[in-house]
Amino acid sequence: MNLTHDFSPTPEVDLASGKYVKIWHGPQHPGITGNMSLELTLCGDEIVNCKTHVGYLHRGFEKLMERRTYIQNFPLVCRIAVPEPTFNEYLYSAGIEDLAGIEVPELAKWLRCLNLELMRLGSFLMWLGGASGAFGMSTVYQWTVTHRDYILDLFEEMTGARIYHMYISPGGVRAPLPDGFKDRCLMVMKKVEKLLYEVETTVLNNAVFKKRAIGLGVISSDMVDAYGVTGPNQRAAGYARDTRKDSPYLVYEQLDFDVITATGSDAFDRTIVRYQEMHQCVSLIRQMLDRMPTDGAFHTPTPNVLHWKIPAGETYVKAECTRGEYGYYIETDGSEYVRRVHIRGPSYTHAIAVMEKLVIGANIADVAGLMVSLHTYPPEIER
Amino acid sequence: MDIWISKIGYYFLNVGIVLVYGLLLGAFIAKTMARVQGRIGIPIYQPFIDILKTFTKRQAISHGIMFNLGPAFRLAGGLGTLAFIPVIYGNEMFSNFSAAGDLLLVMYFIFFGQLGMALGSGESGHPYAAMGIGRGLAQMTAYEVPFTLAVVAIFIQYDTSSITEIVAAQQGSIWNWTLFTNPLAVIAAMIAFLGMAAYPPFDVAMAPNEIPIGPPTEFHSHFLSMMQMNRAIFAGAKLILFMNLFFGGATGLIELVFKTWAIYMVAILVGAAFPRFRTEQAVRFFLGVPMLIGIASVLYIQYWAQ
Amino acid sequence: MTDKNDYPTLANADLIDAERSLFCDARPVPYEPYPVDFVEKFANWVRANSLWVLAFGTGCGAIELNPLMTSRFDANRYGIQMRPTPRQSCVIVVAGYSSVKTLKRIIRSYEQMQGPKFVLGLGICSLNGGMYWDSYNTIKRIDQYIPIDLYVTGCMPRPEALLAGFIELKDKIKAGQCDGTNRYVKDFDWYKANQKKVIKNWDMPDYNW
Amino acid sequence: MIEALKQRLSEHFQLTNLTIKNAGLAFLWVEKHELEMLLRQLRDFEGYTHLSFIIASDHIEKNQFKLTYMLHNYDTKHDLGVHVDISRVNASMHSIHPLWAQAWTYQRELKEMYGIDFPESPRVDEDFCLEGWDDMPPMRRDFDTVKYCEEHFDDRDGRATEENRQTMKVNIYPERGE
Repeated sequence: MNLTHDFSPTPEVDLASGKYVKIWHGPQHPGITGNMSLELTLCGDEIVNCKTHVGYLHRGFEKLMERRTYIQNFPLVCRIAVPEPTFNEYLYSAGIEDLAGIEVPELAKWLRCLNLELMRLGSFLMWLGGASGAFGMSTVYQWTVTHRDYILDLFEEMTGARIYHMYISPGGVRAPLPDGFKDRCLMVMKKVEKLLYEVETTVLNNAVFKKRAIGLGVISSDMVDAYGVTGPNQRAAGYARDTRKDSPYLVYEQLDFDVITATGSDAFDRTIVRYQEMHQCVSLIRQMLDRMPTDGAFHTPTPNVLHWKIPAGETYVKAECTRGEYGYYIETDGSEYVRRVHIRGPSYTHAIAVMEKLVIGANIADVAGLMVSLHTYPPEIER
Repeated sequence: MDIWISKIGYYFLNVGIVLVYGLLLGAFIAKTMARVQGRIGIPIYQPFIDILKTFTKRQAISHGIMFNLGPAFRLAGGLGTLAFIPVIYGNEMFSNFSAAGDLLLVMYFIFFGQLGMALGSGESGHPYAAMGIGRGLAQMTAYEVPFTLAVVAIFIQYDTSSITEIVAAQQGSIWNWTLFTNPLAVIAAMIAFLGMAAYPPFDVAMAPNEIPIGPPTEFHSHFLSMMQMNRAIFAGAKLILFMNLFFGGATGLIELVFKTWAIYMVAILVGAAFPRFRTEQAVRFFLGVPMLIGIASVLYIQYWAQ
Repeated sequence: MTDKNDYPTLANADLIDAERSLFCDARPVPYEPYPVDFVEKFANWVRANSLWVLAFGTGCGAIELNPLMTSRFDANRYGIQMRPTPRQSCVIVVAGYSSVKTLKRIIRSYEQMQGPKFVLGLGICSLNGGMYWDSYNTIKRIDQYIPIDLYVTGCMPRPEALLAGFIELKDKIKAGQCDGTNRYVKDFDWYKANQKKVIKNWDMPDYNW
Repeated sequence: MIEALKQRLSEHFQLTNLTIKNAGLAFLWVEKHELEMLLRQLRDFEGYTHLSFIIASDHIEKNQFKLTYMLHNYDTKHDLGVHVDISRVNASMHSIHPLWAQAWTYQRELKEMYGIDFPESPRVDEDFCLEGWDDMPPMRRDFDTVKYCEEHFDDRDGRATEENRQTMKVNIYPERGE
């Protein structure tokens, strides 16, 4: 695998010749995911060079966390990836528990897992809307974003907040499930499943969508390791790798699911993989609601958070988020403050190195579709 | 002389009616689209407010003389198209300047507005505007082919190029409509109409997720309000033209409203359910089956029907 | 109309010579309301009922703009719609914190919008820095850099709060209290000084027409 | 498994330390000049084909940066963190961009956030997150972000900013404070 990134700006690009035009695709652009930009050099409709620019959302989280106590970091972490805050909460808590040697009660594990899967489903629904919107289907965008709202309602009931839940705290979770949550959750799952079948008819079986998405942005199989591609992007290239299966965390060992793969590795296959993973999410949520213990402790008491000192050490915890491997590297030095936290977001390589490689030679019309098919969230790149 | 003054007066009356009707239709269509998406959608009077708002903006940056003229050309294209289309058949008030050969003029005016727009947004200097023009004109030349073939078939069928006479020939019974006497031409023309209406899958020119939003990117304030007005008039004129050519025209206002609405719904329902073609895919699409249908309609009318 | 000579030209001192000729150097000019009171009131009513929002997700608040525009909350009912180009929009929503890099783009987009234009500050972090008060890369008060008409506070504000904010903004516009465009022109030098203090590499003209 | 790996690696490299965190995670230390060869060995012969991230952490008390290269082996499901200590003065490190195609992005970030130079790494001098930054690299521990904020951004009148811990002790948990 000697596949290195091509850094050289294409030599024949002479902007003064009038043959090329340079445009900024974003940050103020509806076809870009979040707040980032692509600096594209075009020859006609074809892209000859691309540079990604990130950092529009840089808040310096890693710096801020070094000067806050462990518990003060807890409301901070969920702001890192806006559409998917719970993965941050879980991984930060898991890392702290690993370093401090805290054991999490059984019920908390189930609740965490349920929370993560609901988040995954909500995030995928948002993505599905974005993906069809990028190809010009605003109808499906409206449907899916609305159905995501039903899931946000469940979150509101479960955690008290729509977007930033602050539910999975170090030591367990903040609250048990409210009464009757199971029924309402199953009702929403039914709705979502119905929507998914409608989406299948309107998007996945749509001739125009197929015409545009098939063959767009192929990630070749040797690119996967060379570029650190993870998650559905990797599974669409035929690799059956899923952190939930490979190194199971929480209660995934007890749940019944398969790793979904495809072979085409283009925008269409990535859509298919994510579509099937949404069905998988629904199935996992149903399984969890059935098998979940109904009572028990949901939180282990932690030391007094005001002077909670964690012994020196380092750890790396990771989970499979919607986009791939999401990881927290935490280093402690025995004081009340964390020494170093690093958040490894899958978008880091997907949106920069992979995007710059795939977009060369693509049509300007396909940039939005290609970008969305990689499923990137800028806030986790720049943190 | 008097007849010309009254004709001009009637023409402006027509423009007013079609403008109001076009705006209402636009709002109605937006509401239909919203219903498909599960929303309530805009109030029915929203397009009027939007036009007034863009008109009452206080700042307006100009990029040059052609930039100023672009929306004017566009509006002229819309007004010119309407000028030669009889809105309601058999009514002196609504017949406009319809005369022999007006169909050719109308087809020219459909093109004229786009070209004027191209000049204007070319000077705005925005790369997306230039790209949008390229895309729009490419797609337009493509959908003009099946449309022109359908119109040629109609020329042959009715042996005239006057819209009034074409409508006259379709009167009497529903079976006299071109829809039934020459269905191939209608199919070709309706596919071309999808491209003309610029809803998905043929909205490459404006494509909000790709080149937001194409030619009008830099237009604002009263330039934009002129373009909004033109969009309403042009949509109305096109619908009336299609109704006249293929669906037997209208003899009263209610018939007009119903028929144009039904024709527009075709574009809307297709638009609500499809993603967008790329430019070259759209061009290839129009030059494929629709063009063959168009040719078939000409051959059919020339050799079989008579 | 005000005489143009009252407003000397801008220096554009940070541009290189070759680029200076490409940009306009005229100072922005304040506008006068319509002479007839009735017309002005009507114009304000019209403006309030047709709010076109610039589709620019400047921060995490943008996540709640999606539900706002879709079926659940459907802001279209109130004449609010997204517009992808700054030229045609009249409201910019500063969605939460703005990093220095984004602030530059916000200013550019804001100046390209045509007046009367309104700014909605969303989230506590646009108001006073919020939880990023000690971050080296986020500004604390957006109203030092562009004139704000209304804040919707919270982290994260719910779509209902946002909708209520828009309706409040409508009332303010109808009452003729949203004169941000003129305030910006009047205190132009103060705003520019603040902006240039934060944005280190100012490689754009002083006013982006 | 990891012991066997250590055996194999020790034949060619001077591994200074190895900590086994749990069954799926281990960290090892290596000298600066041996890093590139070690990573190549791990990638090509030991199956650690996936580079998760490259980061630095600032150990100002030892006057060192600790670089961490986190690798993953998909076959054994094992994570291996490779640590390298480099001097904090004129910090510079060999670039590994020929090994992994996304490595240059991390190196660009490290250059901006810590001031660690990676000669030959492409586009390493371009801005990554910050734009026109002219202060000390912000992630260094001696960079005081509060001071920087006070100098550059103005507080809104009436906002009282207190040190986090103090606030929590006094206002939020008065009964639990010391």
